[in-house]
Amino acid sequence: MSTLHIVSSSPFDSNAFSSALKTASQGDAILLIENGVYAAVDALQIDNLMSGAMPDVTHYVLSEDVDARALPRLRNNIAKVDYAGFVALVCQHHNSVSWN
Amino acid sequence: MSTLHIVSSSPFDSNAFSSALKTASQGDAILLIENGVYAAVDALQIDNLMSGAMPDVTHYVLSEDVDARALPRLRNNIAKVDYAGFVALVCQHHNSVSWN
Amino acid sequence: MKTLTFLSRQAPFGTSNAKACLDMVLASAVFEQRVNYIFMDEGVWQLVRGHEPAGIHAKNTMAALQALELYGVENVFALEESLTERNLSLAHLQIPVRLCTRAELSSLIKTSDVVTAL
Amino acid sequence: MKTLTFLSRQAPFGTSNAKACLDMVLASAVFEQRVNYIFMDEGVWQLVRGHEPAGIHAKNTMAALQALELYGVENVFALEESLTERNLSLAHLQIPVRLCTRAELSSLIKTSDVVTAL
Amino acid sequence: MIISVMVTGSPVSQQSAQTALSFCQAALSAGHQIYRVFFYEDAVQLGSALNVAPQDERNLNAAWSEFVKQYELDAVICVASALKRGILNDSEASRYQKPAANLAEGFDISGLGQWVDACLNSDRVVSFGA
Amino acid sequence: MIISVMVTGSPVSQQSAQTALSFCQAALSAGHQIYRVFFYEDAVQLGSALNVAPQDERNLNAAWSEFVKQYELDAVICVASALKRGILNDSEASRYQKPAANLAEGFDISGLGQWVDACLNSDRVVSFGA
Repeated sequence: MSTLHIVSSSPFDSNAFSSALKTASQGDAILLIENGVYAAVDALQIDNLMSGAMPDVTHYVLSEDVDARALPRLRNNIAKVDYAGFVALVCQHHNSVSWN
Repeated sequence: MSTLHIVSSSPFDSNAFSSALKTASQGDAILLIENGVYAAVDALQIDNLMSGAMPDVTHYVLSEDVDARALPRLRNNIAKVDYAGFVALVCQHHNSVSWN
Repeated sequence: MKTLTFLSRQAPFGTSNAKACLDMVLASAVFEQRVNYIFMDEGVWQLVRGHEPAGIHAKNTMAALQALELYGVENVFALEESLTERNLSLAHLQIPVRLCTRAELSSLIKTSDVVTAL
Repeated sequence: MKTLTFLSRQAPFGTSNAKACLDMVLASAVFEQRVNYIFMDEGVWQLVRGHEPAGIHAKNTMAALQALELYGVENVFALEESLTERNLSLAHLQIPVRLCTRAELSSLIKTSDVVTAL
Repeated sequence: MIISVMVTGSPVSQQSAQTALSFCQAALSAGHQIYRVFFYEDAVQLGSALNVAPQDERNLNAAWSEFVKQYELDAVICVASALKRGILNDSEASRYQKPAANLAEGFDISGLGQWVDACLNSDRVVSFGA
Repeated sequence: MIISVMVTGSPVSQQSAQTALSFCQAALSAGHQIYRVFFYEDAVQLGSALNVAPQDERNLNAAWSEFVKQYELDAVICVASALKRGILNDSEASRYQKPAANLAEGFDISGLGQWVDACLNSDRVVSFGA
């Protein structure tokens, strides 16, 4: 029993990522899409949010949204998936929460 | 020459208030409307934002929006205005910025 | 019977999300499903006692929230952390809710079939 | 001639604000007004080099940004503080902009007739 | 003073179009003149004549339409925003061979230049936004 | 698997309706079944047949309409959200004495119960939101 947390708003202008991060528990995954992909950048503000994160939560980012925005540098330990991977993640977890 | 900064998003879920606060300069005013009125509550997170604020900036809050939301307790030094007061503030300042 | 969980994360009046979430909760109750209705983040402002939205021409949804139990929606929670951050306590709230911790929230989500955040 | 200042505060693609702001800037330039175009907060992401939005079926507006000077929009700024917060520097940006401090932003606003934030 | 107003938020899912209406009413009450109201982005939906409000809720489209007719205000809907969102007057509907028009009474459809013109001819400009 | 999708964001001013379409296409490509797509809140504007996209931009309404027709998907527009936003089929238009209907082909207008039903009959439900 695990949950896929889908985050679609930027952590620089919304509490969606922060709230997802605090709610995700062991075995869950977080997928960053749309403006949510800005939570994948390597920046101090994101580090600060990440410091309170659960360890056993895997982070993914939607590659189409990363490419669109040409993110300069992703933080470590974040996996890229395409839409097919997005569908696979939805199927691998028994439910999902969309944090907008 | 002074500016009216109109903030309509909650400081708990948007950088609008924080950005307005950092941008407002001496003689400017900040008016909180819609969900922006949550920046008028007496809470630690708002105190932290306010600590970096310019001194000579007056803060107002739209009373219709405060009443709608029944804000429990407003922080000090914030004046209530109604829509007529909103119009007066627009006229008293030579321009306005809407932070959404 | 399935467990449908709703996370109401937005403040009332400024946007229509709060009302949209309430309508979904009521629709789910009509289908006699197990419903969890959780107020968190900005959503906890919906619970504050004394809304008077006539001046902004909005509808007061407090009566509907108070009638949740009549509709069979008994599991109504507020995330304690969200209340604390906003300097709110149970005494400020108009409807009876159970406080939940972040860990309890995670567990409510885990044991749900469908989770909708609005 | 009036001074019209635009604060572009939102990221590209996720919402239409960035494009809506650009369209207003171009319309103002057609009227031969003095225009300030300031990228700040999430808006600085619009300037990052190498957007490839085909995969999300969005339009690349970089060509329009690069043509600003041809339209007579010469005062294009990025708020330095917003770049720094996002770990961005001038080297990441595709179009030439002047960096401005918060105090310079305040002063640009003060000396404008109309300010539009989108 | 001469005031112009821009509205950008969705009239159904955001509060801004109601706030803008209350502001305009207060401005007229205080003796000011409204040069133009410009509806941009999602706010163009205010111009739909097809909307039906629930009986116990405010019909903001109707309230705006009545307000601009009563005071004979210049209420302009941005054509680019309107076309994308399916808000059409008769001439746009026929130009794009659409089966119907849906623009409410009191509103005109025109370009962004109308907003720039409002900026040039007003003492104050206020945006109510998304 | 049997998947249902809810879309709540405005198709013009937010990315979510495009993300949802790409997700649904990928789900079908992977051999999954889509039980229902439910359009709620601002997403009901996807059902407008009157929208006109700029020539150099994607017409997302048309893309969704073609997609649901091609795969004969059950695409439901929430009636309460639609009425408020002026999206009407013929029967709603005549019931509320409106001069025109504007619902695009491929979409049905129905109640929130259709979404609850989708939750009960799907293995997975994903929301694409405002």
